[in-house]
Amino acid sequence: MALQSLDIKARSATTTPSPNVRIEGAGPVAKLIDISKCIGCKACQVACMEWNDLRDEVGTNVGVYDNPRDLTDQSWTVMRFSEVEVEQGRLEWLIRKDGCMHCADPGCLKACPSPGAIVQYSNGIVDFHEENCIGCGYCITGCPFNIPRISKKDNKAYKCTLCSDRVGVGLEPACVKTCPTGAIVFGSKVDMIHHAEGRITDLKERGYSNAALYDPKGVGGTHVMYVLQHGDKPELYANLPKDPNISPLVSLWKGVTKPLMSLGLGLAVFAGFFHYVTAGPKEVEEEEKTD
Amino acid sequence: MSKPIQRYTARERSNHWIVAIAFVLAGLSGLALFHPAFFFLTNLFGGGPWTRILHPFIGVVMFLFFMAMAARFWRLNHFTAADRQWMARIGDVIRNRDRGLPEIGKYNAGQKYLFWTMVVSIPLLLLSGIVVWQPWFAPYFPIWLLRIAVVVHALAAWIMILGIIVHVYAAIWVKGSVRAMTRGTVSEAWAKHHHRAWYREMTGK
Amino acid sequence: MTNHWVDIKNTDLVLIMGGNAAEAHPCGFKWVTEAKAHRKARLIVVDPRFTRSAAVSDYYAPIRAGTDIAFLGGVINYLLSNDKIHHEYVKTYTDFSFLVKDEFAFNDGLYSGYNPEKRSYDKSTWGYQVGADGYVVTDPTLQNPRCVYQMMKAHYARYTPDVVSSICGTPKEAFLKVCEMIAGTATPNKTMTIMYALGWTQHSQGSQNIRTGAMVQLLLGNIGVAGGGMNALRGHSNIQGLTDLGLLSNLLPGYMSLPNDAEQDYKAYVEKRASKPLRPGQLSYWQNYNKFFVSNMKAWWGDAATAENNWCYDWLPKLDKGYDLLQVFENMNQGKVNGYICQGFNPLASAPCKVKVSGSLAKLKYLVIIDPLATETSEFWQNHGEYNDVDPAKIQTEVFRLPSTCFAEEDGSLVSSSRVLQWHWKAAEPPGDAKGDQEIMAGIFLRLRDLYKKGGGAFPDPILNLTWKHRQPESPSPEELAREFSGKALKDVTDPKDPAKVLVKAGEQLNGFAELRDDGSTSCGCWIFSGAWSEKGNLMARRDNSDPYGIGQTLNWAFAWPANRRVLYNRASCDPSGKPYDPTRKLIAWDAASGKWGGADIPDFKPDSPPEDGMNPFIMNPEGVARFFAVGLMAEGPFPEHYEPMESPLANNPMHPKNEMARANPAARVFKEDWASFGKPDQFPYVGTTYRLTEHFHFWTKHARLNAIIQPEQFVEIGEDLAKEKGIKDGDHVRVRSKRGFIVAVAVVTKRVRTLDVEGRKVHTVGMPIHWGFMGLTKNGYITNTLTPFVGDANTQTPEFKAFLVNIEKV
Amino acid sequence: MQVTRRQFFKICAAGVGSSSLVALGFAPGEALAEVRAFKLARTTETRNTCPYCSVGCGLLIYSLGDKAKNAPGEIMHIEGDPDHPVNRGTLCPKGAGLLDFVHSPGRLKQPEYRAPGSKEWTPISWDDAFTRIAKLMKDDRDKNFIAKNDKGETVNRWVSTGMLAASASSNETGYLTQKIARSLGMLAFDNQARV
Repeated sequence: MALQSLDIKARSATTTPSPNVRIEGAGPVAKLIDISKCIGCKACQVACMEWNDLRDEVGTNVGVYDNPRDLTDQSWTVMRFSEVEVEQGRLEWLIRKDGCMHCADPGCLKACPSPGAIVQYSNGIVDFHEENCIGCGYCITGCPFNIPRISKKDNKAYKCTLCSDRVGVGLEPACVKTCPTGAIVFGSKVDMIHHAEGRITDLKERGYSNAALYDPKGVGGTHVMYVLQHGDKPELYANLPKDPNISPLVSLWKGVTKPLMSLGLGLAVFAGFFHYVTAGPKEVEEEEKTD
Repeated sequence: MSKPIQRYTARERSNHWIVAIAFVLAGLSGLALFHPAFFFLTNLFGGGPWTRILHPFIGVVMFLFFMAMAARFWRLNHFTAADRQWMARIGDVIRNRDRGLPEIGKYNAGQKYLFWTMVVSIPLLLLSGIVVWQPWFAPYFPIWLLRIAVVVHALAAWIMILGIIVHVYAAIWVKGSVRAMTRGTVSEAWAKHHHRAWYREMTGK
Repeated sequence: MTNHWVDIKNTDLVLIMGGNAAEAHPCGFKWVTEAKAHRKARLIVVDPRFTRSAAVSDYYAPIRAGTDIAFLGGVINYLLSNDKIHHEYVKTYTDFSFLVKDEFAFNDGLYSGYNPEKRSYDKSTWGYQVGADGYVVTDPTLQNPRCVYQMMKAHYARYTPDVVSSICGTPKEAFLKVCEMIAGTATPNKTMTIMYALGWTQHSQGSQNIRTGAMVQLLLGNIGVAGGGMNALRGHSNIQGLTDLGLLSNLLPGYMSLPNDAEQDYKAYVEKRASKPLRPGQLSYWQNYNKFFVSNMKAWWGDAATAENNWCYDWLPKLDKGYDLLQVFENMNQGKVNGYICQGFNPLASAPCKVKVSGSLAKLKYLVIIDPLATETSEFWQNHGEYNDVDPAKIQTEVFRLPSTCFAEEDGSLVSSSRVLQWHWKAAEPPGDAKGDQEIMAGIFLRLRDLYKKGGGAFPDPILNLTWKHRQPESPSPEELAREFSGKALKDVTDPKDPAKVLVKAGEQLNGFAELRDDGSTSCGCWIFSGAWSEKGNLMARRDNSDPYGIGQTLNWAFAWPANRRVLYNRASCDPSGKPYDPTRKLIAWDAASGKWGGADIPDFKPDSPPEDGMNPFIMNPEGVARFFAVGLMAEGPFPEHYEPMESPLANNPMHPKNEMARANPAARVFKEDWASFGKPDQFPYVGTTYRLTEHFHFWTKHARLNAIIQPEQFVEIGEDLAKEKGIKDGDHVRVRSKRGFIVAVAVVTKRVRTLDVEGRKVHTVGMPIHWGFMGLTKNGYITNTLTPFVGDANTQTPEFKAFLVNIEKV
Repeated sequence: MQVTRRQFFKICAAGVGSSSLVALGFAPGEALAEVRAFKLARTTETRNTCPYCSVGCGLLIYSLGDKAKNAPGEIMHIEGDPDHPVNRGTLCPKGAGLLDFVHSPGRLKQPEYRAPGSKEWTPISWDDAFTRIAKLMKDDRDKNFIAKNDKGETVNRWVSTGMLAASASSNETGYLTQKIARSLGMLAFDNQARV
């Protein structure tokens, strides 16, 4: 596995290509989260905080198992618990590990105005570089999964790095390593898709006829994928979006408008200039005469 | 040499320039965050985070002073029949063929359009700006609203900047205009030529 | 565990009942997911709550807390009446054919010999018929109505699916579905593993819960095979080791037991424990008891232990009764206990009925706490507001709080649930002035010894003569202690078959308990650990994880007791001729060529006993076979019977509605004053049950910020029906009350706790995690054991934390 | 302010020039893309066993430094031991959070004493604590030791002081504790297995 490859594929707010000549080794990596194996133990949450030297607040219980209640600058991953009865009388406790999906077409990167604050490595990891982050929160508007959080401590955006520091030296992310049941696995994306296929076959044999891989095409596929027992209803899993994509508004804003509007402003200046040199200034003759 | 005519009081000029300075700063800092090509402008403000911090405050200053200015000039910017005739001949105006233009008051139709453009876009900028203002207000709004706000903010800013480019150019183009906002006066000839109705009003001639 | 964690991957069916492995043992539970992924194994969870284990199960069946015997009795009935049993196995390897004494009887919930005043049985009728030859009489045709098979069949015939469903509240079709899945493993090529924990032990009939499970496994031939077994998932990192070392009131190391008052004669003491075989040709390994005992005494008292003084037999304290935790707190409450030492134990939080425990501690003259953490017990005298509302001025107990090291700051070995002794290494110095436990124990002991040396006192001999050959006497090293319990030769140990052949030279470490002698020539502090530190070195520190047979038997990883054996009773995985029942999961087999048993595991058997000799697999039993009929070994009867929990929502036992004595466990010990502390369903209509959460470990991890973050505040779980009835919503604060006190916590309203139909009425359950208290980084909470009853299992006195009565109201 | 034709031309030229230059990519200060430094690089790795449940997971404890005399190691990270046959590198939420158990503010750091009726702890030296505890134990044992019961049978027991042993202490500690407790004749002696 070319896990170590941290060559850059794309950088936020950078108009020229990033150094791109190296081949991608064994290809991009992926983390596969098999929800059918997840017991919601939160080991991944703890390992994530421990490895990344984060400590969220000791909160309160509001009547659910979800703690911390939501992603924060200190909690880059949280478990989301859903009690559902897909079939009448058959309770299922679906527990989804939420966190950055590391989209192949990352909306955060697209929205970010600060050069190099968000970087996509050629292995697929989308990483925030807080030293370049200006705290504008545009990444939040860009993300189809509602992941980035602005810290109240330093007004910078934080999210899962897929443990780029570990992956960079050839280790798996902390959450992957710790996962007691093997619900989280990590490897090349090709291998992970293959692994998922095996899991889906097993789930189908156990009666989950709609078991499927969640690797949404709307964001170009993701480098964090799920195996869902109910692949036809991702929304059962604490509102996992069925067909996520970068909001058309963000695409509009960070797409055509950006160059067009800039061009428009430039043209306006040019128009003025050429008007001046062709039509000349508007001078008042009477006044000139009287001068 | 004829006596200059007072066009703007010291207060009005100060008000205008505060808005203008705020506009330049907000515009530059806004552009810096709008397109990577302009990101270098953040250096004018002490770097990216400072640009992000200052921009909304500058915007609020601009909004407040613009509102004062708008209140001041509100009545003067109602459109009249003369404005419509003037607009019909805008091509001649651009080509400096000013003969036979209708007599117009303190502001011509172009200036009025600019005024109303600002009246619409500046509050829009404020409202959309508040929605995306990190870290104070943005966390309280849903993400779909943030997404609308950033687009509205960008569009409103664009329209406003375009308007201001025209405004600045017009000031440069129409000789004798700039002093109205620097020293407060214009020449009699200037007033007579460009704003004859106003000229009559001011001089009684 | 009879088997071990990794072995679970070899199973076809996992039954989690009386436990919640995914929640409490996530990393061990991984082997369930492996079995599911690679063997297409199925997972059944039977539990009052839809647990985290249930979340990944293939089938979940709800059950009312405290009715496991009814459920499992129904399974036994299903297996017997549908003939879904492993015929050869039960016929050969169990007491199926043994005849039971004619006097033995069972009448309306009570076995013969019951004494209602003493709440105990005279067990003399609970035995097999013994012939003139001294062996048990059997009927291989299984036709005799007094044979165990017939008696068991008759006993459990009463547990019909309708009866089970009515008592347990399990829907009948769910119960039958579970039976059907379990029955599928009766064939030799299929196996089931049972994983249980405190959900079975913490009942007034806890031991019998486990026995019933074991009986199901025996019927299916699932004991001794890879992927099978009865797997107790022990709760603490070295609770297994401390039990193995006999740190229980009545035990000596290696499951030897202390004598009682009547056992004044050493020889009689040994003979009673060194049982002769009850069937011809059987090994009855406990016949070696005296070797283990003498070696133990030599380890403790060295040269002072001689044949003449019966190896210091009289130096051992004798029991006039049990001194289990509950009995000791009862004594303390009566003012009979003056001093108490809590070494890494937090009884204020862990023991039932906090008000009684707290009041008892206040009657002590001195309390010594040895702990790495500031426990609730250490501050039982301190006022912590509503959570511990006491007046310190009125508590005259002297309290010492001594800081000890934690795992990371010491060397040593721990025994996992797999019975594997694993060595660990020190990574850092302890904080501040904290000292290791060994140094602390030595510090106290050496001063005591000095006081006795200088001033004399009550019976100083065992103290003054206790072996203490440590290079640094004030700080005995783990290496020295490990070598001591593993054992060494004091004189040359020779081969009994060839006295000229020296097996181990004097002074050398022993290779295992086979080398122990009863003549004082060997010393061994814990016979089952023997060989852990041999002349080859510290086997507990071995780190070769190779798995040559691919079934997870990593024999060179650390050291498992006994004798590095990984699956107990593994001889039972082979048929009588010595061939594995399932060659794809071969543990051992008879190799006629070499005349030895061998394979992927160390044989749990006489290694050179050929199959034709007819020695049976259960070598620790004098019968050589496994017992369905427990003879006199269980307090409440040879066959488990359903009794209601001491506090039950039902007025009577549906199995014996007319017999008040058979309502709850008739042999469960209840202290006189405590009868008044039990609640009745009219005031406390709901079933309360306590449990652990995966985010926390008992009362420790609330001191760890990371764990406080992921589960910060005390809560209780109730079903949607009860919530509706009481007007309680998610996040509301509720007061849960039992006859013994109340707690206040946040309500979690969930579909996972459901209302059950029991005996024609609705029964609601209130689930209560235990992890909170008034120390640590989580939000302060009430000690959940405020609510629990002061009654234990009739055999082990493990408190009944899993089923009691409560009421609930919105605060 | 009067801008002359020449001045205006200059301004426009500069504006057009600079904006076109940046548009082509001459943005100042090329952004770096470095990941966080791998924090275990020169730490010391020690093998250990999780102290919580009895799955007995293998741990790797990482402490700062190389064990040089002048720099005592400080534990800064704990993760699962991938060689361990049972946990294979995994850890549950409790094991994964062990670092905060080791460094918990609830860790006791010095011996403390609470006098009868007192509302507070006072520090005590180890020696004083041991001496005082030994004295209390001996006094109680000498007073309440039962050598013979009412029937005159030798029983040699001491039941007025009890002990609860740790369930997470090592076998070595457990063995030593068992030995000491029985040598004193203690019977009121249990461990966590009872509950």
